[in-house]
Amino acid sequence: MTTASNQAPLSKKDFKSDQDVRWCPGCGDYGILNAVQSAFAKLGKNLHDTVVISGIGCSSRFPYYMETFGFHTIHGRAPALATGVKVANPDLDVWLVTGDGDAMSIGGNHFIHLLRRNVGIKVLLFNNRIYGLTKGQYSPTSEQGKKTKSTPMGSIDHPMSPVSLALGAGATFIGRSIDTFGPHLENVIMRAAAHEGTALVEIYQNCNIFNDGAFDSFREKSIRAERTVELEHGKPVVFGADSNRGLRLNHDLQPEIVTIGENGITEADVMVWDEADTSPARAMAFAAMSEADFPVPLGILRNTTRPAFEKEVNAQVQTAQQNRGDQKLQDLLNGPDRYTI
Amino acid sequence: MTTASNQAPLSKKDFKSDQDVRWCPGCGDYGILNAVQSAFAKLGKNLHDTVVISGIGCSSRFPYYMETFGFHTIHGRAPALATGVKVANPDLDVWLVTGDGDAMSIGGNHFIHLLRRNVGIKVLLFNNRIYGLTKGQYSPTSEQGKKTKSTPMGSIDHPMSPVSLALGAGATFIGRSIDTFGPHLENVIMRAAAHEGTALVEIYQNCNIFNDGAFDSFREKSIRAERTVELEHGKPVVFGADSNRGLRLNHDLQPEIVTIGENGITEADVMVWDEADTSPARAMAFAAMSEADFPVPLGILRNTTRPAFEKEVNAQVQTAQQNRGDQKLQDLLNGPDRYTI
Amino acid sequence: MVQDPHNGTQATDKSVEALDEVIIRFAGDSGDGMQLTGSQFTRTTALMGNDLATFPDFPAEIRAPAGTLPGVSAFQLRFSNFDIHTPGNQPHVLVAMNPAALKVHIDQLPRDGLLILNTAKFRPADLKKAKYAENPLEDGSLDGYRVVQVDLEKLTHETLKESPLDKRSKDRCKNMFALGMLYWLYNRDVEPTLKALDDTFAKKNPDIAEANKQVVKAGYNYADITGLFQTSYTVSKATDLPSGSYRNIMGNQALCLGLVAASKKSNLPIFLGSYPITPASDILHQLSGYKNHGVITFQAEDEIAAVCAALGAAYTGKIGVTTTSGPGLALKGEAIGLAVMTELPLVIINVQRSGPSTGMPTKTEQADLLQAMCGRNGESPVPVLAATSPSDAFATAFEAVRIALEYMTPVIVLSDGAIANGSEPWLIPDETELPGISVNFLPAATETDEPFMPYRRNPETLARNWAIPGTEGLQHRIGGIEKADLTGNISYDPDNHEHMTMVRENKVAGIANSIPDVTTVGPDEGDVLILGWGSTRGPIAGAVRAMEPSGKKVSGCCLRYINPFPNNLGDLMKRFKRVLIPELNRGQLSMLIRNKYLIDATSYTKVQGLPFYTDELVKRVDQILEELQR
Amino acid sequence: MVQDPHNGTQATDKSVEALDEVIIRFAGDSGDGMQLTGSQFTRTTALMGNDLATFPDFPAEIRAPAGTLPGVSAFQLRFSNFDIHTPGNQPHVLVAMNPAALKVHIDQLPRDGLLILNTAKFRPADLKKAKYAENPLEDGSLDGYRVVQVDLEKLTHETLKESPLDKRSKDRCKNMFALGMLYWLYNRDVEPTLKALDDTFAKKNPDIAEANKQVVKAGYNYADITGLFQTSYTVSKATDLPSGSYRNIMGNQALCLGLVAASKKSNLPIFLGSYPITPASDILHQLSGYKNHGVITFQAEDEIAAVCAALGAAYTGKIGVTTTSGPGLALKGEAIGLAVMTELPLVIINVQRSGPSTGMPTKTEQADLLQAMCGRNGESPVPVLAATSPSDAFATAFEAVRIALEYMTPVIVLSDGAIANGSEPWLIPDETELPGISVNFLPAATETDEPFMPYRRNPETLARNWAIPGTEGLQHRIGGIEKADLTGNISYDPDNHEHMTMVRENKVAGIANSIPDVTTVGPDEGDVLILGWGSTRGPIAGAVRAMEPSGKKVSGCCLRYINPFPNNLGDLMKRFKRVLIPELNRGQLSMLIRNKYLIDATSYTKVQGLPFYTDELVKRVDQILEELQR
Ligand SMILES: Cc1ncc(C[n+]2csc(CCOP(=O)(O)OP(=O)(O)O)c2C)c(N)n1
Ligand SMILES: Cc1ncc(C[n+]2csc(CCOP(=O)(O)OP(=O)(O)O)c2C)c(N)n1
Ligand code: SF4
Ligand code: SF4
Ligand SMILES: [Mg+2]
Ligand SMILES: [Mg+2]
Repeated sequence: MTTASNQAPLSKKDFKSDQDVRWCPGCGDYGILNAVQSAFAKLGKNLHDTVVISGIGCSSRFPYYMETFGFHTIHGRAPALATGVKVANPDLDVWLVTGDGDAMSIGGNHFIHLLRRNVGIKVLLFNNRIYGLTKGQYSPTSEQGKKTKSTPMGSIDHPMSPVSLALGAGATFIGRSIDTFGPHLENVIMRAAAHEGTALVEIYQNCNIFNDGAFDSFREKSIRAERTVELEHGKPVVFGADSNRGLRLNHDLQPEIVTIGENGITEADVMVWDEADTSPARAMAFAAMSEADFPVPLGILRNTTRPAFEKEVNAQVQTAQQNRGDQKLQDLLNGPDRYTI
Repeated sequence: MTTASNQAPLSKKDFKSDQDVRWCPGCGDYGILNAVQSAFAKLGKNLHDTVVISGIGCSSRFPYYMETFGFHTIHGRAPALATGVKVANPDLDVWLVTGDGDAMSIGGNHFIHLLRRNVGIKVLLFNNRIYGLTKGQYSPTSEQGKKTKSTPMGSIDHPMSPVSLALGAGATFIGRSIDTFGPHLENVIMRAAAHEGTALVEIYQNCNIFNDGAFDSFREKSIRAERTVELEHGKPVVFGADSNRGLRLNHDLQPEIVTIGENGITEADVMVWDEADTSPARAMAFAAMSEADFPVPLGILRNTTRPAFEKEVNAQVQTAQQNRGDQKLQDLLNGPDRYTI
Repeated sequence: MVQDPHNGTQATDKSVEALDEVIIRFAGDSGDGMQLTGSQFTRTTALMGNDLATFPDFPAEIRAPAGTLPGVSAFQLRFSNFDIHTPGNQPHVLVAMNPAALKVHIDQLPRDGLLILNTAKFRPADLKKAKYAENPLEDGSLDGYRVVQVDLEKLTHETLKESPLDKRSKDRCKNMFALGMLYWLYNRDVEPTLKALDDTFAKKNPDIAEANKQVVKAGYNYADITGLFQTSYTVSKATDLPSGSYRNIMGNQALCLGLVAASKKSNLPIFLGSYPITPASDILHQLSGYKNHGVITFQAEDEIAAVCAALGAAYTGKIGVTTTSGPGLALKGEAIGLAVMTELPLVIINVQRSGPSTGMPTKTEQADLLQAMCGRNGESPVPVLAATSPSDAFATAFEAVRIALEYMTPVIVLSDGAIANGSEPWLIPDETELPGISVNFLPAATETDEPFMPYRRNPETLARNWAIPGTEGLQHRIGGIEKADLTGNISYDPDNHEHMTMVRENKVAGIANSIPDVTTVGPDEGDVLILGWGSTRGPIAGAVRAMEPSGKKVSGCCLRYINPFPNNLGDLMKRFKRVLIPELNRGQLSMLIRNKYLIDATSYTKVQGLPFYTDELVKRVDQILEELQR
Repeated sequence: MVQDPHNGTQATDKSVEALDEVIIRFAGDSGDGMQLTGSQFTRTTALMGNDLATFPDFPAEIRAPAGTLPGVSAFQLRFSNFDIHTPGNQPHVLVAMNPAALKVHIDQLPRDGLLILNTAKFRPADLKKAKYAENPLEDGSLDGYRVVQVDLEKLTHETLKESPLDKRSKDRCKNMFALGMLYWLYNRDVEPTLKALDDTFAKKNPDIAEANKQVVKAGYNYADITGLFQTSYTVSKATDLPSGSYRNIMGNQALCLGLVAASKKSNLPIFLGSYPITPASDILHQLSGYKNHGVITFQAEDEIAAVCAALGAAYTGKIGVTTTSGPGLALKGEAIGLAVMTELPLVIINVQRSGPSTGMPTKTEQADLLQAMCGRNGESPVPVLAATSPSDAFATAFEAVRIALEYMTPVIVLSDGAIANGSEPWLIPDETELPGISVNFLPAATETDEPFMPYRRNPETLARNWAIPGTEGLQHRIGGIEKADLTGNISYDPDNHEHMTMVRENKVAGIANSIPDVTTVGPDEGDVLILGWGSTRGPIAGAVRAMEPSGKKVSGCCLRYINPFPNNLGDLMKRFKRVLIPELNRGQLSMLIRNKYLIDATSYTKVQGLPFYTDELVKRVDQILEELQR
């Protein structure tokens, strides 16, 4: 389905369309485009079975730059339209590109329903914590107190965490990466591609025009090791240049930072990450950690299995066709109560 | 604000409007109406400062039966309209009545944004796990495999848990009760009334026409003690006729049922409920428990503090008025660049 | 042709009279099973070869409190031995199961009408619930009606003495007693109902099947033995209907069959995205039972998701359909605009109900025509079709799919509450005679092909290429921003925008060349043309037929195609001195006609949540004829 | 009056000529600061007492890649010593900061026009980005234009030799050099700009303020010293404008001031519920800065939440306002219907942009009129007003609030992209002369009052009672289901539904009695009446004025009130042989006029994302005049 049959595998360049890329110079979107094209080439995808669907926003310009099928839809509705695409033709490889406004604000309802249904769609959420295309209003993911054009005295709304919301909605796969973390991002995208149901990838993306530096407190190379923590399945949750600091939950399920080698703490005291937890509680505890006080969790936050929606829908149709597929149109039209005049 | 000044406190009957109640005989909605009227009387509310706002559905007929101000809005949009009411006049006591379809389906986006903003509105979500008013299609809270008019071969969608979703959206108060649990329900409603931000109360409600018996597996008196568990702040989470069974989370944060007195388990091994947890993880673990394998948690699942949205909004206006409130309309019209011809 | 019934031709058997037509109204509590009773009588009557039309009228409440006025549910059936067009206005027979039903409906029974009352429900408490101060059975207010009083409850219970059912379940059978009585009165065949009861209940609950069957028969026998009615009546087969195979069909059913037929004829599966809403939900229900015909139904989280999912499915090469009612259509406007811009086929079915806002959801109206035409931002032309009767909904749905696929455009189909739940006999088409719908997906592009252009068009229809994902070499990007001609790339070029605006407009206008000319009931010239659309067809045809004998020069015409109008409509209207446009709104078709043809059409509107009655139209036409004579 | 500029009356000083009007177009990269340059020139020019009109034209991209064609941003300013109506069509001067700007705009500069080019940006790489095969500076394609070549970058850097700024920041000042040159060329005062630069930057970054100021002055001096232009020009104060206090104002600004003024005059605070969308977002921005005037702004999660929150606020007795553009209006339809049914005041502002669907978001259009009229389910009448120019937006917003409050109804205000971002001088009203808006909340009910009826009406306006929550004794329930007359209880009664439908319709129709008669530019009878609405006012007035000297019997008239129409409109149109309706759509007002007045109005449409030009209208009128003579 995603590999062309008798053709040489495509290169990253083959995934570039002939359209000029029109994001602002320096925009984080470029890095994501690059990572996606690279990942698609590595995954051996072909062009014509791949569909990239987006809403409206700077990020949602994405499909124009991909030499695949593409649908730039309307604001917030891409998850619904993509659901139609995937259910109608499960053989297509459907990717959805959306922004924090597109997905969390106007599209919030479609977003949560996509996740709970577990439609086999891969969602790349470009979270720049701002409305880019409409020139810089705060978004549902903007930090409280943010001064923007529409909030001269600071925003009041408590920010929404896409990961927490997705957990609440029953997401089966959640990954997180950063626009400038090329190989990391590529890897998370490839993990998402391998997931059977809905795979959400939150990507922190710098909007250098309206929200420059939003992620500087943990994105910069020099502090990355201290300020982010990579969640690896089956491995202890450690971070820091020397990997000697770890995270665990205390009795009240509050996260705690511990230093291995101090106060008798060993690696065994650190929580071992299990992306396949039945309960979303652990991921929730991590998603809800304060960004200021804890390292930012990256990698795969959740990866569990539930049948993909489109498969079950089509299976019902197949069953019905096996059982009653021989009904002729004429019989259907006639119905049970035909009479003649 | 909610107590009439120089009047005798109102009785439950005073909260009944002159309109005939038109739910089906036997509908769970009657019990909820009764509990609300009783709670309102006990809380010493007055009629004219109270506004009951609803969407569309059987449940949303509620305002007509209350002798308060009432607004029966459109499907799914009541949270948005109520936000306008409360922000425009924070002195009003605003209650929102909604159904599982109204709040979780068409109104999902407004629902989550209400919760994250923490607007001082009390939400009564009548969850009958069905679309009542449109005569019996499955709803987002219906169990998977449900056969309804629109799903003759069983529903495919994974159900949404209002409590999990609310936790993901950042809810500050979540309670849960059952239509027939009069005093319990009344108490949860009174607790919600006391909360400063958005208070969500999920009420399991039997629709005896289209989903009769949906909650029989834990609602009936004879099994209630075994099949439900009351979460009480600061107390161990125990249940059963003899209160000798308890819940705790194992190392993987999976809930476990333990029996006090067996295998050396004492009350100290049982989890102590803390409704005021900073992290939503514990509540999430409980919300996600399988209904079949665990007792159903009732009572107050979460109760934390964040400033109410409407207060902060109005505080900004007041600050601005204090600082620049003396600007005359004429000055505003003139602007900085006036000239004369 | 129309005659006072119960005064019909004397039949040979002393106790049997032959009638040309009968109108029966069953009215009772929501819980009394009036809709079921009505549909059983209807089905039996259809099988006996009468023409018929039905009008169900039920409350918004699922089960309003028993015995109250808002809880009354009614079902009207008109059947005849000739071609009829409407379920009629005043009934000849009113069956009232309780005082509330009597109170709500008695005004419409003519004084010599037959009134069958269930005396079991005229206790003081019942009267109070129905807000009767006095007992109407006793205060003389029913004088003049031919009242037949029956204690249906007692008789039902007596019949079911031996049945193992509990009291409540037995009670529920009483509607079958009334049905049995009416079967005797109109010499209907009891067998089909007995069979239907078996089919419905025998498996799940044989006791209930048995009880109901006993009670129908008991009702029949009771009427026979007691001589409660002096005479029984017959209505013979309709003779002026075209001969062929028929079935009785409701509008929502016919829509579903039309969609499935178009699916088979185009060899494309249906994908329905829908969100439940009265009175459209039954389309979702019915189509979700057609999975064996390849139909996928998706109950979405809201109307916007429903239309977007359908559009997504259309993008992949399926027949995308979405169904709703007025408030839902209001929500879908933005997404329909996206379908216009991306030029993808899509069928939007709007079963209209009374508005504005939530309005009166269970009542009919035609006030969404302008919303269908104009309810989107920008210049966003969409073809609009309207089903003109329950059975016509089949062809309308079929045509909508054809137009959507042939012209690569969203199409809006308007139906309404009266069509959706009303029924009439339908001359079942022969599958092989249905036209084929040809669909050409663009084939995979090879290296040597000329460059692929997603917005290249069929020069005749102006339909653009349909290049579905999964086809090698056809990768392209579409979206809601204005498209450059041919390439479909984003374009802000002023001339291109004007050009594409005109292409979209002309494409829709050009559909006029693929639809039939409109025809008239009556001659195609004269004094007054009654011009309607959608469900006004019945009353218009009825009015024209009613006026025919008097020699008045009145014709009727009812549009199934509203955008574009049939090519001959302008000329047709000019051949009449006056055009009268009756609509269940405040003049919406009238606005379109006056604007386009600059004809001083007279608008005649009714906004009561009810269909027009034939006699209302006759009266209005008479006024106009008088004016014309002055 | 309109004259060829740069050929104007010779002034006394040999090197200074006086002109009546000038049109300048600044064009450059999105990053070149053209909008800022244009607005500075505009502000200065306003302060110097000219009449003026502006037309900004920027790309959808925030910062399209530098130097590309889609990245070109432009700002046109027309200023004059007489009353003008439009920003004009062809400029007299084009400033092109790079080859892309040249390529996009050169077609519109007349051959003898002045072309100022930044030669620093004509390197091969720049030419390639602009898709020039040859260098236009060298291939003779600019022959005939009066080309002035300046290396703005070099000159700017020279000026800023001493500045501590980095190269990139210095580069950014080059637009100020061009501005300075034009200030010299048109004898503009540099001071206001120097002050503005201080106000904007001095606190945050004094180096930037200083650099910009130096560069403006350097540009001015450069033009002065080098004798680059043979002549400089003056345009004296506009003399035919009414005297008074003025400010230059953009449409979005004026809307905001109109709302706040109405708030003060009605003593009710504004509650704005909005979701950002181009080109309406600036209203949200501006109103969020008016908290000191009691304005609450709520940035909602989507358009539906925005309108619902505003309606909720209206319910509590505030002025509920929601602002959006076309796609957003499509989403609000259902909720506006709820406002119609509940009869609550609400102001919905729709700043139109090119459609359908996403369309061309930064381009103007007038294609949402029918959406405003009909984009809801059921019969859902709403008053519709349209701002006719940037400054008229003030009065239009004020009137919308007045009508909403006095008639208890939602009101739709249409503006468009050209009005929103365009600007013109505004005769600032005297606060005390603005009419008061009286609002009467129903007072608390005492035991002895007659029973409170939420749907009792003011017999004159038909406005229902406004009984706000918190008022003792006025508890009642409202909602979207049809209301019983007076009580407002739920009602399914057929006659009540018809009655209420008519009341809602008549209430809106009755607003005609509270609005002024429409007036004409030119005599109120003649051969051709150019009838427009909204932003076509400028071009219409311009066309009429342009044709006046020739003695053609052409008048113009532009509607601010569209639903209902002014009472005198029908009569007015009858006094002309032909009515021409120019619209930036495919004939939407035309449809309303033809339907209502059955007049064979001629529709003239333009759908290019651009306003009408005066000469287009003149040409079309001439054709009609010719037809009339035949
Ligand atoms: C129905 C509708 N409402 C509003 C808009 C205006 N709009 C376009 S993009 C956008 C938000 C963009 O924010 P986000 O999704 O975070 O994307 P970004 O530009 O930041 O990548 C808005 C409000 C629109 N196009 N359509
Ligand atoms: C815009 C719109 N879409 C659909 C409907 C139809 N509708 C009315 S209520 C309802 C769902 C009711 O379910 P729920 O919210 O669970 O309420 P319940 O009747 O079960 O109390 C639907 C789909 C509507 N009234 N408006
Ligand atoms: S505005 Fe921000 S998000 Fe949008 S393209 Fe520019 S830098 Fe990127
Ligand atoms: S349908 Fe169900 S939810 Fe609705 S009133 Fe009846 S019993 Fe209650
Ligand atoms: Mg963003
Ligand atoms: Mg429900």
